[in-house]
Amino acid sequence: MTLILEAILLLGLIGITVAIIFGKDLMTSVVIYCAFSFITMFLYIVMGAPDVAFTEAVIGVISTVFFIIILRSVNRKTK
Amino acid sequence: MTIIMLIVVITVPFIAFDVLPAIGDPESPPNSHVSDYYIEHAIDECNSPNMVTAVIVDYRAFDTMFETTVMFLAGISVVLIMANKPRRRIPSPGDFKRTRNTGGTPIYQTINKDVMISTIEPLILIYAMYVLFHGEVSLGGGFQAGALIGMTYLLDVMAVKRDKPIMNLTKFMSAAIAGLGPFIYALTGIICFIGGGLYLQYNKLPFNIHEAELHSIGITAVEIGVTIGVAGTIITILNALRERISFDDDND
Amino acid sequence: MMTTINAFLAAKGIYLLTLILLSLGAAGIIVCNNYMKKLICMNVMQVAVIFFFLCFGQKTGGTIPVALSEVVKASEYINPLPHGLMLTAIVVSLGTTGVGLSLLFRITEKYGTIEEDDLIRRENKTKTGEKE
Amino acid sequence: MKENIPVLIILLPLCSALLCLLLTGLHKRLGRALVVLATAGSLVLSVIQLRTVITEGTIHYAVGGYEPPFGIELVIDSLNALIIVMISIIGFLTVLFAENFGDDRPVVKGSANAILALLITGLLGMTSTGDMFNLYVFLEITSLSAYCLIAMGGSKGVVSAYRYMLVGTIAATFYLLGIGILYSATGTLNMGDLSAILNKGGYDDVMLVSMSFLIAAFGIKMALFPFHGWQPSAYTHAEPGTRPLITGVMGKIPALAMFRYFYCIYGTDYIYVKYLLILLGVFSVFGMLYGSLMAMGQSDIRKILAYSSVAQIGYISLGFAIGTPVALAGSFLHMIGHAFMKGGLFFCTGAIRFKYGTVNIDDFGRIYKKMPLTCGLLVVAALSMIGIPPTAGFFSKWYLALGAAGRHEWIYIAVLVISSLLNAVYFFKVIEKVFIQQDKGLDDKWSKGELELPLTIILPVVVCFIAILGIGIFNVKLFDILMLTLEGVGL
Repeated sequence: MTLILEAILLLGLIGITVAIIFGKDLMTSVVIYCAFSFITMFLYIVMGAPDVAFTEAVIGVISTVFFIIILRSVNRKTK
Repeated sequence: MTIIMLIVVITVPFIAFDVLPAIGDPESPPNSHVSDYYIEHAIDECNSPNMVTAVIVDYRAFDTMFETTVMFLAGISVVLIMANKPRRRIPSPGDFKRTRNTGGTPIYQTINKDVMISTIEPLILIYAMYVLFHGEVSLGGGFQAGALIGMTYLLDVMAVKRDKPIMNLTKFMSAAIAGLGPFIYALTGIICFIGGGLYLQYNKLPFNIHEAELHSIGITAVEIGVTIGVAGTIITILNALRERISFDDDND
Repeated sequence: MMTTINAFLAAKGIYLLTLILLSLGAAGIIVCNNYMKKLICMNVMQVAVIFFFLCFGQKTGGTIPVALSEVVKASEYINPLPHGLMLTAIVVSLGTTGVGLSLLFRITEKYGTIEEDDLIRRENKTKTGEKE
Repeated sequence: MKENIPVLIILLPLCSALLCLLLTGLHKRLGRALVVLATAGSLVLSVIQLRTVITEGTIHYAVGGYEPPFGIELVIDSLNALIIVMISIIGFLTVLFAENFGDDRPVVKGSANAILALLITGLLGMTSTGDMFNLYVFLEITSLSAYCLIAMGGSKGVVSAYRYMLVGTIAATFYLLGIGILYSATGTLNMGDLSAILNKGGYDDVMLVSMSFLIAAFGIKMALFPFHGWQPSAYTHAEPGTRPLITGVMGKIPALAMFRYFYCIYGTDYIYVKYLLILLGVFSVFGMLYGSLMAMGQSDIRKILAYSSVAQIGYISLGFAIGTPVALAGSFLHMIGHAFMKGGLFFCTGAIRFKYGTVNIDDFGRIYKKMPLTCGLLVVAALSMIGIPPTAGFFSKWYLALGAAGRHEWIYIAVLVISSLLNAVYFFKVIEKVFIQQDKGLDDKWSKGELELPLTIILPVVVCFIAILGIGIFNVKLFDILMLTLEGVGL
């Protein structure tokens, strides 16, 4: 059962990556990146690695905040 | 397009080579060769039911020491890269507005921002202490506790409007403290020399206590070092980034 | 029907998805024109490798690697070694992201843009006036 | 206490880096003094370690007291010990040299010294570790400190550091994939245990797939020919004070790691070894020719040296491609010699830049009058890059050619000769510009005292001068030390 759940979550991750690559606005890319790290944490819990999931959750939040701090000084619209 | 071509190039040999073991079976090499020793001996050798912490801090402690050094290194390099004196050739709109020291926190008062977050922060810190000291019994450990402390500082600086941040660390002081963390870790290793053992051999620590207790002393000291290192680094990176980014509220 | 899907996923499926995620991350680094998107795709690639490493520790029916009193057999617990290694890899990816973002800020401050083509054009322009 | 030497060599620069910021807060020069002391201490210890390794053979140091397959182990054989001595010498000289460059605000000075000490720690750790994942952690330490040191070299350095970071992270990811596949097939992370299992046979597919990932990862890290895109701009714009260490040594240690995987773990009796050797040979041949050709067209001395580094890495990987013990000894002799040559040349360029502030070779006219020592080193290093007998460069190329003749690889010998001639072209151009071109009347910015340069620049220049000639003269002794480990290895 867990394997199918993992496969679904992985498909979600692949979808998010495609959205990031072809997205136009940087702010949505960063927000989607936060969702990406949340789903990765959920994936680690399904796989039975709670330590890694705990670390991924906290570090995902911190790196997203760093991205947003930098995003304030960068032009949001991309070509 | 390049992406489709890249995926095809990588997946074709992948199907050809049958190299990787099936995911779930317990008899596959990684699950049988070395890990059984870790699982069986984690409790009586390292006195820590949480086998992952035992692997990180006792069997492969040398890895984690350099892991904390990588965190310290990231903190210093952000300080260094941000430490240039900018000759602004391309004036950014931020220059003309006076940058307030609020770090972009919204001026308006709201119940959840000011009241709630100020009450939640001590709880998060207590939880971080719990995660730190119960590293080997339940889940958690140095990294998670340090990241939690860093996140509390981040939450406070970004959300609550205060004239001075709670910990009031300049960029230099927090980088120095971030350096102290891994040094505590290295020091526990060096103390093992005095006890006559090899580097980071906890049962040779010079205190005359029962050997299992020595392991937990070693693990706790090392976890404290890791926590201080990780928390100091996150605070350093945050200070360095916030200092140079010109925040202004009415930015679209 | 379920068991055949399970068998396929266990042998090749999960690895195939991880590989696609990895190649997407690598392709994103090459294809994306914006430097910040390259950084996000770099993180995606690192997460894909961490997941790839964690796949080896799986045991069907194993509990999480915290020792319970009544469970004794080694095949009951999930393999703790990949988890220990991957904690290190996650913290390394945070360090690299922090350094990358500060570099990104310096680039925006000096050249005003983080688009690849504008940057190369402005870089060549400053090359003529190079002092250093 | 004596048996803890392998760890102490890594620990001293590490602890000095960690405390450097704290002490710089107390007093401006204290942090730097600690780093200088620590690197000097690790230099002395590494010489002691070399002596013990030669007398007693390989040292196995199990960190934490756990036996190898379960804990991490440091393996020091005569090859490792020699390279650790080389890293310590150049590291110590660079720490002295970096004093005169960079601004002197306490935050910047303290962190710059800390990062330099951490780069030395990373390099020392990478050579001495015997564990696969531990090598990844040291690889990360070396790369992160290299990104920062390159980014400190001005705004153009920031862009090249960013590009190097992206490529470097791809290399680290490929390395993780490589050891992931090896771990999935054998279940162990220790190199000795791994080679024991792999040599039992039946792992040919696994070895081919993981070896291709590892060649890509180390190829990027050591700037082998097809993966060297990031290297010229990164070496050119690196921070002038630490450039000798980055260009001289940082490109070589992944080559040693590749050797360890290629020959110590895999051995040479699985079916795909021929194809991998041919692949490596093709990379190094093209690298040697491309590097020398590109270096001829440059006018900025740093770019000349950066492109010549691509060629010299080609020599080292050529030794691996040939495979006989003599060729391997030649490539490691070249690795050590080249570290002093390239480090020496960048000490010269740093000294010239410190005194005259220029890097363009067109206005190097007649500077030998005011800077005799630096130009002396420039000439000796250039001759040794070309391969003129008394210097180190000639003997390493000689052993490489000897090994190639042993395996009847005439193409390699031809390429060796052509590439040396191409080297001669652009190095004689540099020497000609320094000695024959008429004076450009440069105003020297530093003229205190009767010495041409401050002591902290003179010492590295003189030590490199002596080292290049010393390696050239005592190469038979070094060859025997190398042959202690390389005897059984290789085809």
